[in-house]
Amino acid sequence: MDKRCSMKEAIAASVKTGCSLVIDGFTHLICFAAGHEIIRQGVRDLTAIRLTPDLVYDQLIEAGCVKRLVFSWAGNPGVGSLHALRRRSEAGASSRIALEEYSHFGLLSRFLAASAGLPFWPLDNYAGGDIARANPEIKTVQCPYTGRTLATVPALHPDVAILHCQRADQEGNAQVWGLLGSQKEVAFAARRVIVVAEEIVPTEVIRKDPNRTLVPGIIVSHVVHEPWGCHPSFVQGFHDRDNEFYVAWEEISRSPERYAAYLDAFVYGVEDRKGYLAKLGAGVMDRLRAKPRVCAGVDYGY
Amino acid sequence: MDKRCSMKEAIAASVKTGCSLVIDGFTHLICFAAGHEIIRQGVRDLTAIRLTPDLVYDQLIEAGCVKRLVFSWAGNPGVGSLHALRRRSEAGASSRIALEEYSHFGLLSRFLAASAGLPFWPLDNYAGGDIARANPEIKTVQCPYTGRTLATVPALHPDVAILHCQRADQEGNAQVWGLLGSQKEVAFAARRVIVVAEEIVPTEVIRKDPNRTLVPGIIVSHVVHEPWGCHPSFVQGFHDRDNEFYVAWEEISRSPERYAAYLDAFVYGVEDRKGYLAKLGAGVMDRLRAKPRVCAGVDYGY
Amino acid sequence: MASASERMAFRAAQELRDGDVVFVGIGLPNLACNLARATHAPGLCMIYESGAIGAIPERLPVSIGDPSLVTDSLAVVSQAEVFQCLLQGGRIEVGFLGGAQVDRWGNINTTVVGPYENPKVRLPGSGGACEIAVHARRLLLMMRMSRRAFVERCDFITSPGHRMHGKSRAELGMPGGGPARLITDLGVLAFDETGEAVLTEVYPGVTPEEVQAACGWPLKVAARLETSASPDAETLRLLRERLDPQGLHL
Amino acid sequence: MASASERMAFRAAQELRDGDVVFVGIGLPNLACNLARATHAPGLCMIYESGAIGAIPERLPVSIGDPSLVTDSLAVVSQAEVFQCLLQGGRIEVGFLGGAQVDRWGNINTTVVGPYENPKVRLPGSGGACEIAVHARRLLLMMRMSRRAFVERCDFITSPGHRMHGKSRAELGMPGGGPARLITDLGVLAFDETGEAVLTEVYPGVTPEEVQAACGWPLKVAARLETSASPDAETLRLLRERLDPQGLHL
Repeated sequence: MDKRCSMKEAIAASVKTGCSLVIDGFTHLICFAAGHEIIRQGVRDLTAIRLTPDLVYDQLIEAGCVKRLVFSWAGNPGVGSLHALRRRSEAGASSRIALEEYSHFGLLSRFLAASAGLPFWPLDNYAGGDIARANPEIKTVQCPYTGRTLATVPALHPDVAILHCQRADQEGNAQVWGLLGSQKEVAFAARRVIVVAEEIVPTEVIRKDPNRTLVPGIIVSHVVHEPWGCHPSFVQGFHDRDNEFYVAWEEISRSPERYAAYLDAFVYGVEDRKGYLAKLGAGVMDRLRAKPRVCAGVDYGY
Repeated sequence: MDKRCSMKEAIAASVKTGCSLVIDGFTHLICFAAGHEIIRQGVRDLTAIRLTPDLVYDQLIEAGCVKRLVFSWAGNPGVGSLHALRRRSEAGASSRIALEEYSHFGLLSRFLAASAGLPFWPLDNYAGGDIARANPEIKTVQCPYTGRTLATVPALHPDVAILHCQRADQEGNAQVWGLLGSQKEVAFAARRVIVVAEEIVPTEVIRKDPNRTLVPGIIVSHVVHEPWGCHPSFVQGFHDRDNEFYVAWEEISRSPERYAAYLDAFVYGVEDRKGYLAKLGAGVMDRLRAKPRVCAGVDYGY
Repeated sequence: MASASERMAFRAAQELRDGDVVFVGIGLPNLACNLARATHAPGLCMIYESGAIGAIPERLPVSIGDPSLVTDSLAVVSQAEVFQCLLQGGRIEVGFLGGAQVDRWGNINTTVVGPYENPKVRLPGSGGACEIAVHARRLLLMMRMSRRAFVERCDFITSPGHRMHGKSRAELGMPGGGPARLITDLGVLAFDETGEAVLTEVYPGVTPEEVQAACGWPLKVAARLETSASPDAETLRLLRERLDPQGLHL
Repeated sequence: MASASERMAFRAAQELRDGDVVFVGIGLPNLACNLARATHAPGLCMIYESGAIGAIPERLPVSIGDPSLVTDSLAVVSQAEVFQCLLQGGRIEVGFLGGAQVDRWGNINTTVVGPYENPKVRLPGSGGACEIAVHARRLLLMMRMSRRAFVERCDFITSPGHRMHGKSRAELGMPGGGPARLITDLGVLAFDETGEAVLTEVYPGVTPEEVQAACGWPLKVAARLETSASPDAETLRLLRERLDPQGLHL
């Protein structure tokens, strides 16, 4: 079944006001294009879930799309803060955002439980500290063999997962290399999966190297072809992380005015990702384009 | 650290009388060479653990190495029975072997628990049937969120895991493609890991395609170079499964005399794997050698 | 004239819908799936417990882990992922099972004949059968009928059906749908609302009395007993010449 | 003359042994590991929470998920494997942590300044810090000293040290060894058998009084206070010219 559609169509069909959402990818493969389209479509009251709410989640927050944030580390990695989030979570904030907070392993475990079809997941964690005290979703269970007390988290089934990959076929069989994040666990946890691909390839390309398939098409609803959809995040083998942008963002995002101007120019002011890239400019893309480091293939013969 | 040694050395250093052992690989990558060396070294009282005790486990049983078998499916796939095992587990058997029995997912879950450093693993299984009634290791736990009762199995840390792979470097960074079995889970569950490789490659080869690494060298104790060490099992990209041998085995293994003659010729009667292959003959190896089906590489550049 | 195996493969194929995700074993289930893919269900996705997803083997696989299932498949994943995410995660629509014994509730025994501690015959055990029976949304059982196989009570319940030791799936909170059809060499049994097998179809020329004679419990028979369609010449040619040319399973 | 950052990186490197499997963060811990690898511990294996094992980046990574950590690494694995098999599985010898607040038990706060429900400053949160603190066999804390950072009581315990809300690690059954050293810009603190931080080393020219002045609790001082070795010229050259030529972290 050909599941290809535009980003506009995929978001309109899947990301509804009030739903829960993961745009996954750990540093790598964060689909900014999807976040921007959600902002443009004016979706509201999202439960936004992600281990590391990156700049794109901060933009969703600034644009007023997010009611609740479920996360484990919120910052601009190696640079500074997520300022929209800070403005809405520190003392005196008028429109406070609801926060539900884990450690990385805790939130990951919620995906693991859901991906495995179990109602909870046990982990050896949280003893003594304050994370479990601050989050009533974290409970405990006793090991039936040793009597030890372990922490638990409940399964989390996001309504929608958006996963960027290097390549996919039209049915959504998605291949990824480099950092894998929690993409597989999120895909199996979610009720609906949108695969966004840097390249759409014939199914034969997928079949030539089946061990590279991270997400099988049988659990995918929509397939979107969106090259450079991850900028300023990166896609191994395609383009580098735009570290300059991440650094510059600190200043932009500190000021509500500059933040608004950025969103006006790069999100509201463009029709789609093509418009964004035109505004970004060929110079930036040339600077970030990957220098090839192609590995050898392996033999699947018998 | 260079961890290379001969199969003889790896087995002598690791597989002791009374220890627990997994030779993993699901149909694919079953290291018969290791099993034969264990038989030659006269190891006794093994707790032999494997989802599918294949011919090599039956041979360990026939040779008197095994005290206890932990398993989930015991047969000659698509052909018939494991006759040494049947002779020692049916009514009237004089030297009865101890059996500890799960379903595939149950035994796998024991490895999952151990690999994750947890004392137990929950699974939604065994309700109503007799597997849990026959095995007191299977218990239950209550979900702290839903109150549902789930089955549990306890962590299983084998003393030794033996894993065959297509290629490894001298530190034991092991790359595998094709069927993965429960190799990764077993490796992380075990106290000691022996990696057996069809090819030993420079570390640079591993580093060119890091997503292919199934078992990192940091958890590996010994590295053995043993080409064709899996016959009659197979190695994707190297040689096919010897289905003719699996079929012929049914008749050989039915008769204790023919079984003994086989072990005399192909196990006791040879010094090592080289001797086995010399006896097997170039004709069989030519028949089984894989016809190449090399996939394209991917780009790790940035 | 179709053989019993051909009838069973053909009848099982009728239960498969285009797009179904099927957990396949070796033998007749594999043939049934390949037949469905070659005819009315080209989008059937076959998953093997060895980890191959969307396999299109160039030869008939002898074992569930044949290398031909890997080459050109859509994905190869670990067995942990197969059992945990695909099966327990509720992603499998159809599972296939057979065994040495079946009872009226569709419970299957592949573990022992005789008492567990001192068996007359030691069978292979569960493998993935128990979890397939627990989790597949629809379970298709395929077994040849005899009073030795169709028993009043299984010596051991390896894979649960609709009612085990007096408890229903619902009472036990089991996720999958349980046995949908029991496809035999004489006819087809469905399961009524109590979970008991009911003969609903017989193959042409087979009488309900013959079916009862091969069954170890008093068989319920549907008020309107159908006659199963037979595979036509084209289907038989497909089965014999393309799908199992060596006659491994037919 | 070494800067405070250079001293800290140098001192932390001394804690690393050849062959150690280290869970690394960005910044000074990364530099300390690279220094150890370039000098006495060439077999150090660096693991990043992003999934890269045995990385040898050609450039200094800006984030923990930099593409340079992937290219030419020994393995890239999912984060589930990192946290579940490597960390919780007990495979990590050394972990590094820092934070906004630390107390005398080595508890670390990276969550909030002020009350959790109504914070003065919202910090990034745990990330993987909590599980590193729970599971690493040896934990190295690296923090610059000030009374604002070295506090009588953390506003929030994100990552447990040796004693939390009156309970010891042993009482709580925690697997890892807890903080081994607290490496600061003035000196080094170890932890005594009660789990309390004890000043054991000062950098050349620093007095215990200066250290106390930067610490929010009455500091235990070892009977025999050592002076930390300073990085020699060759080490400084290595740090400045090869390991952090752009001065990102020094």
